[in-house]
Amino acid sequence: GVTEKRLIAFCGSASKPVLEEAAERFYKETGIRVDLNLGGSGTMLSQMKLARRGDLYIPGSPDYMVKAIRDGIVDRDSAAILAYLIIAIDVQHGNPKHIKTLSDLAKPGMRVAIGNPEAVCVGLYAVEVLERIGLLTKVQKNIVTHAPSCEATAALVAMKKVDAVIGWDVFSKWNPKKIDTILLKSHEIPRIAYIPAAVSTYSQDKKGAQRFIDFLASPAGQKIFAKWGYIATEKEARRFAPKAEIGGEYKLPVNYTLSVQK
Amino acid sequence: MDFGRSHNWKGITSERAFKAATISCLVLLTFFFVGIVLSLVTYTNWETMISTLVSPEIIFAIKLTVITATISAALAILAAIPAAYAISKFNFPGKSVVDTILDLPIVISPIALGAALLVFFNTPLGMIIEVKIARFVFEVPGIILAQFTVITALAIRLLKSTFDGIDPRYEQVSRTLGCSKLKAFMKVTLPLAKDGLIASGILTWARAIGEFGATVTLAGATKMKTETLPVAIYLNLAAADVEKAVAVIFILIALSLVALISLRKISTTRYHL
Amino acid sequence: MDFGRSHNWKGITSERAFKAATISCLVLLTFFFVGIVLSLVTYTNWETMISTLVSPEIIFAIKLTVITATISAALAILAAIPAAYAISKFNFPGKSVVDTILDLPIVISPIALGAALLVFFNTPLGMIIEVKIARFVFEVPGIILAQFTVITALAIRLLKSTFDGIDPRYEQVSRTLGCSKLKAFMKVTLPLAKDGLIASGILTWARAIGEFGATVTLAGATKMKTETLPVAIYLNLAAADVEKAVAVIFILIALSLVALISLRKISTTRYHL
Amino acid sequence: MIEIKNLSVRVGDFSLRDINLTINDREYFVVLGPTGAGKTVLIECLAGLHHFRHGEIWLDDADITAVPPEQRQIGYVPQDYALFPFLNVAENITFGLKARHAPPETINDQVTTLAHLLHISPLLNRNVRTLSGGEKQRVALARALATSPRILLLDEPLSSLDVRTAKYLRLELRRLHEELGVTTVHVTHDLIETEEMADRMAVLNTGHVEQIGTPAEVFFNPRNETVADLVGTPNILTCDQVKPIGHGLVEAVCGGMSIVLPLQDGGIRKIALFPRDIYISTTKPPGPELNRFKGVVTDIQPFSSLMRLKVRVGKNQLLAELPQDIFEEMDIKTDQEVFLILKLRRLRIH
Amino acid sequence: MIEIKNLSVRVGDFSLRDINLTINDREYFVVLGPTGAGKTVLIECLAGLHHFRHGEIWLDDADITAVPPEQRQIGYVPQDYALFPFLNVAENITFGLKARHAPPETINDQVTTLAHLLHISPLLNRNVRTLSGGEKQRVALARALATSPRILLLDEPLSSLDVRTAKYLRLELRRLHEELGVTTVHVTHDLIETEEMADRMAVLNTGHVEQIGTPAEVFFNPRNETVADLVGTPNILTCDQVKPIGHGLVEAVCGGMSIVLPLQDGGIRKIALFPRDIYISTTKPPGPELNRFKGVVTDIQPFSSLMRLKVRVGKNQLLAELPQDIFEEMDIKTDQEVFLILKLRRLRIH
Ligand SMILES: Nc1ncnc2c1ncn2[C@@H]1O[C@H](COP(=O)(O)OP(=O)(O)OP(=O)(O)O)[C@@H](O)[C@H]1O
Ligand SMILES: Nc1ncnc2c1ncn2[C@@H]1O[C@H](COP(=O)(O)OP(=O)(O)OP(=O)(O)O)[C@@H](O)[C@H]1O
Ligand SMILES: [Mg+2]
Ligand SMILES: [Mg+2]
Repeated sequence: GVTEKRLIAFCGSASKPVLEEAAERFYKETGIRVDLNLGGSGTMLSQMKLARRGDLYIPGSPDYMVKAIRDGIVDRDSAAILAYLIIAIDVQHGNPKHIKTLSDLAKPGMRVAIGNPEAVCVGLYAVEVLERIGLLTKVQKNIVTHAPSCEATAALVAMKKVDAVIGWDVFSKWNPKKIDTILLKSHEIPRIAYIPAAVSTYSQDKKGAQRFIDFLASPAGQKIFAKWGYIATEKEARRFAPKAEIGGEYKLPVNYTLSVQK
Repeated sequence: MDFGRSHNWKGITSERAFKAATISCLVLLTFFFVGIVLSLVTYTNWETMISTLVSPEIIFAIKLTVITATISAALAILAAIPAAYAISKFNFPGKSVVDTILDLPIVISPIALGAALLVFFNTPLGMIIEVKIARFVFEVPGIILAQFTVITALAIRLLKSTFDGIDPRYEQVSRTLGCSKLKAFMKVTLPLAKDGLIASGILTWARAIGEFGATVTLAGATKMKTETLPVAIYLNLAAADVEKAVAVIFILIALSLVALISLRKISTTRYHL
Repeated sequence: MDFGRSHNWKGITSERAFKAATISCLVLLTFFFVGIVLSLVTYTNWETMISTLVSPEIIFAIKLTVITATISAALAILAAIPAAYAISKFNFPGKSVVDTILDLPIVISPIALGAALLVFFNTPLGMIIEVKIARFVFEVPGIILAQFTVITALAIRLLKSTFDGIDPRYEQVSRTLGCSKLKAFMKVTLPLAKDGLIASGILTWARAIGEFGATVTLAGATKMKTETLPVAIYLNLAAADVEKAVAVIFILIALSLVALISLRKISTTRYHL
Repeated sequence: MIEIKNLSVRVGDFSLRDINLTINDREYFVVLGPTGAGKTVLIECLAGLHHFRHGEIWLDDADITAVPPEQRQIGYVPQDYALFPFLNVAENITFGLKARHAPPETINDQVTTLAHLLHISPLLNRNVRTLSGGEKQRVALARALATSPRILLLDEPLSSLDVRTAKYLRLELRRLHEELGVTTVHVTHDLIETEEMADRMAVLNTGHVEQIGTPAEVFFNPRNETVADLVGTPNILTCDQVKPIGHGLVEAVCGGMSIVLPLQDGGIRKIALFPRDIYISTTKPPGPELNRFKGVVTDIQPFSSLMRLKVRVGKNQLLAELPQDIFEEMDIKTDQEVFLILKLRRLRIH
Repeated sequence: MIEIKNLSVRVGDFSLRDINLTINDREYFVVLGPTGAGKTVLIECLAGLHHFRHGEIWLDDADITAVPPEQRQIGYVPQDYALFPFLNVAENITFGLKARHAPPETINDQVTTLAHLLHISPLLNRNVRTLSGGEKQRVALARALATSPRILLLDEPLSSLDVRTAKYLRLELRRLHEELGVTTVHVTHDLIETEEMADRMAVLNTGHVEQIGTPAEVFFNPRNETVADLVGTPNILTCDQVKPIGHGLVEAVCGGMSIVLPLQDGGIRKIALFPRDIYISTTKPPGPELNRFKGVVTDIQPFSSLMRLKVRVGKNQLLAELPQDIFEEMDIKTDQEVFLILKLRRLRIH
């Protein structure tokens, strides 16, 4: 109807099923319709910047939220954490290459991919993990491509283009028939990522937008995240990596070359 | 030419070889296209296929795609007709500049075009248009505008060559018979151009059906709102749901095939009347 | 026609109005394209522009784009010449099927084509090709293959209409003068088709320059490896770096303009020799 | 009455310069000119299809210079007829009436009348692509006449027809002109057409009107070299003696040449003989001796793509023309003896 | 010697059926047929440009049926000449020699010789687009002759030329044939061309050879109705009496008609008069009385797009033809009196 309230949310496409279910539930409860505009997290931010509109920003990882806050595109105070993401190795279903640890990725002939560390946060996390345990140069020899987004990183394993990617634990939940996740040892994980949400400064209906974030962060919202395999609470996340930082920044090593295996 | 119909064909080997070579090249290319499309079958799952086909999301996407592509192709042809006529028949200062600019939308990737459109609606003019006329950004009209932007240059190129082939004499005669320039154009040039108009229309429409980059940038990718078939493919690929993406690709192909074949049939039948 | 050159032109209003209307339509469309591109200037920052232009990444991307587009356009034209010739001059069973299939790559969005290519290299045949011939997935040859897949159908369409316009009589005469079918094609048909070949080449090349969807899907978006200019635009947008994306768009436009204008110049000069 | 005053017009590199013409009511006016003279441009100016720098066109007492073609009340038959291929014959004829929103009865009447007048009634439902040249010509004429124009403009209406059809259509065009009395401007490059059809004529060359007058005036008294060349620089022979030899033939003796030609009403005083209708041979041609003469070449001059020979026969100096290549092949020198054959039916008698 | 044996070929809806022809060495052989008879198809078969179901073509003692065109040693001049527009005149002529990798000296010699022979030396550097029709014809001929073919195939070589040029080129083609002695197959729809040029001829109609022989045999003894129609169903008049009337003319009296015609060597016994060369008029035509007669229409029959009238003049029944539309316009009935004009130069004498 004409009088119906509508919000536009710019979301990383990885959270598509969760957010769709949540938006549906939210509509039933409040009568506010949330249109989910889906795509790569960075692309979504660009789109908001270019269009100067949108009510909510829900990227797939924290780094773009940092950028969005810095550029004043979202309201810093409205930012909330919706779910946690743990860095892991994702392999093809059944783990045909028998990958157990990060050092397996350095074996000759292994085909590995990571997200583009300059554009995709899962790529940045991957570099950090490798650098931390001193495998960066060795594994780098096996990196055949940089994926342009978080989802593309997962798709590479799903389409059997590579043997393994360093990605999120949740990849195997997105596509359980194609992807298996191998968890890292807790000391190998320097940092826990999360899915944040915030209200856009361009929003015409900040109150409505805030209500959606509140709903997502509420137990009802958390239940939906949990249902789709996400780690919804910090407590649960801590089980995987008790000492890791939550969020925060990591700078690419200066001598890190972006070139990949020829 | 009437080669190869008879059973006791008296062949001339080198000629046969040449014909075979060129046709092989054609068939090879066809197989190449068919092959890469068919290799998608490895990811096909009949259950997914059927469930996808009947899902309200995809039914909505099919409708949205057909409707927007038809509108934008119609608009593009309507805009391209006078523009192509002007570039084909009139001389004016700056014509070669205009001609080169019209190649640009082919060079610039659709995604960049979409970004430019997005920015345009931030300019004062763009804002006035959004407020006074219609909202484009992240709305259905945006899909049409995005498709229109991408396909119009193609339509102009195709129609220009149609108009180039029409003898101005016919228009002149109709003028002496009492038609104004506009009437002459409507009653003589357009009927003469009918064949080319139909062909350009088909190709332009096909291109609009497949448009993705500009659409997704300007109109966004919102389920049940601005999700066309190409956008659905992208979203499913982005969600790493390869089976569903492949299912949508096949739906898009099937839809286009049916439409292309029937458009060709209708237009040839009509033409022979 | 020779309108509007003289200073004391004796005008006929309705005609003038019609001419003005069509040219306005053309100019309006041109302004529309120029306008949306220029609205990007609001996001332009001269410093970013210059630093982008001299960054090794972009210099690499320019080189890669030009080289791959030139190779793939050349390959596409080479493949399209015999294919278009076969479809224009020979009859064979299944011709109309082939004809319709050749419209498909225009309909299917490049991103889906890229996905199909990616899947193809998972099939046994695709794996053999990757091992024995060359690696395409995530490699530079993949860019060329992706561009080739997208532009070949267009090249065939364009060349078909060129060959349609060539009288077979010339070839027949050259046969009687001692040319084999192949030689007749090379020494007679190709020179006759020169004009159309050049025009098709330019459009095909322009389309290859701007190709994004299939390229990024098949060859990936690896900096300094498979990053063409359209991919660079996308990556910068994906990294939320709008200013740099806009700078790359302008670089792409400038590059294409220079190339298009000089190609046109060269080809017309040559033609008049 | 049509008056063209000081008309000048440029198209591309070509220009019509300073045209002044008056065409009277109900006149059949022919403009004669070689290929590229600007005949089509001139007729297009009359039709209002060109815009020009200088000059005016008046129809009776109105300046129609700036009147668009659709308001000029003209009927135009272009060189290639340009029948609308997407319409059938009847629809072609009614096109102009429909464009002017004539009532259906008028349209039907007009089609019936014109189809009858031009003998195309059986063709009315035919696709124009299937018509022969002569039929196309009639349909184009019917289409032009349907709107009852005040002026009929014919651009080389007979040039693409075979000789036989052209001959009949010449007669028919004249008959139609007599019946309908429409002022007609007809352009052509054909001398015989001009002579047979024109009430008055103008000679157009490289964009300029060289002479205006009746065909007899122009053919026998070309005003300058150019016109003379265009109407074929006729050799004018004055006849000393004419005697009938029976069978409808006469023998005319002109300066020592004895020429046999069909008997004409009104007697024979002069004979005009076009250089291109004199065949030259270096060897004695086989066949009958009719109108053949021996002569001596006195002068040879190139003239555009032709060679012009002056040949003395008896007391006459005859000018003959040969294509350059044929001339070279024959290897003719001055003072050489040659044989001349006069083409009988091209003798023009005054 | 060329032998065509039982040749049958289909192109589209059209087929050549069961063609048997023998063309002797050094012969100038003309195939006469109306538009659409299959003349071009036949010549294309000889050139090897068609593949056919049945039949063989032999050249001397070799079966060349399956030999591709480039190995047949033929020179082919197509109907529209098809000069390569991207090459100049000299390059067009040398095209075949270069394709066969002839040594440069041979190429130069050949060009010089041919250019001289065909009088095109001044054209060698010209763009072929700028040539006139006659010049194009010569260049196409030179191109075909450059490779010293054993057979020359000419497809209506003169039909697109103006009357005057065509006349000269007829002579020139015969001369060339005499000089070079190349076996020549020439197809045409023109009766006069056939009569003037052919050593022997064949009549082709709707894909079938109707008659083979010398022109005199075919014209005066058409084997069947069809051939008679094609060669114009001549009215053959037997002359009772022939008397010279001076000035190279004779008067022939045939069945009561007195016809004046040029004197022929060898006397006159029969006159062939083509129906289309008899003009009919319902009113007494103006002009001299030469070869004009009064007659009575005895029969009227439609014949394709023509009307055929039988007219009794004296003791003769003459067949005359009129285009349908002209016939309708004249409104002729049987038993009506009409006037006939015989076209002088089309009288064929035996
Ligand atoms: N639209 C045009 N643009 C440029 N030049 C033109 C145009 N129309 C005609 N001309 C040139 O003007 C000259 C006169 O042309 P026009 O058609 O009037 O000749 P014409 O006397 O009708 O000859 P023809 O007997 O061949 O029809 C020619 O040299 C022609 O090339
Ligand atoms: N390639 C073709 N495909 C279909 N039909 C053809 C083809 N070539 C010729 N024909 C048909 O064959 C018939 C004979 O054609 P052909 O060209 O031999 O006639 P022609 O005797 O040379 O006539 P013209 O005097 O007009 O040149 C025509 O009806 C023509 O339409
Ligand atoms: Mg003209
Ligand atoms: Mg023919």
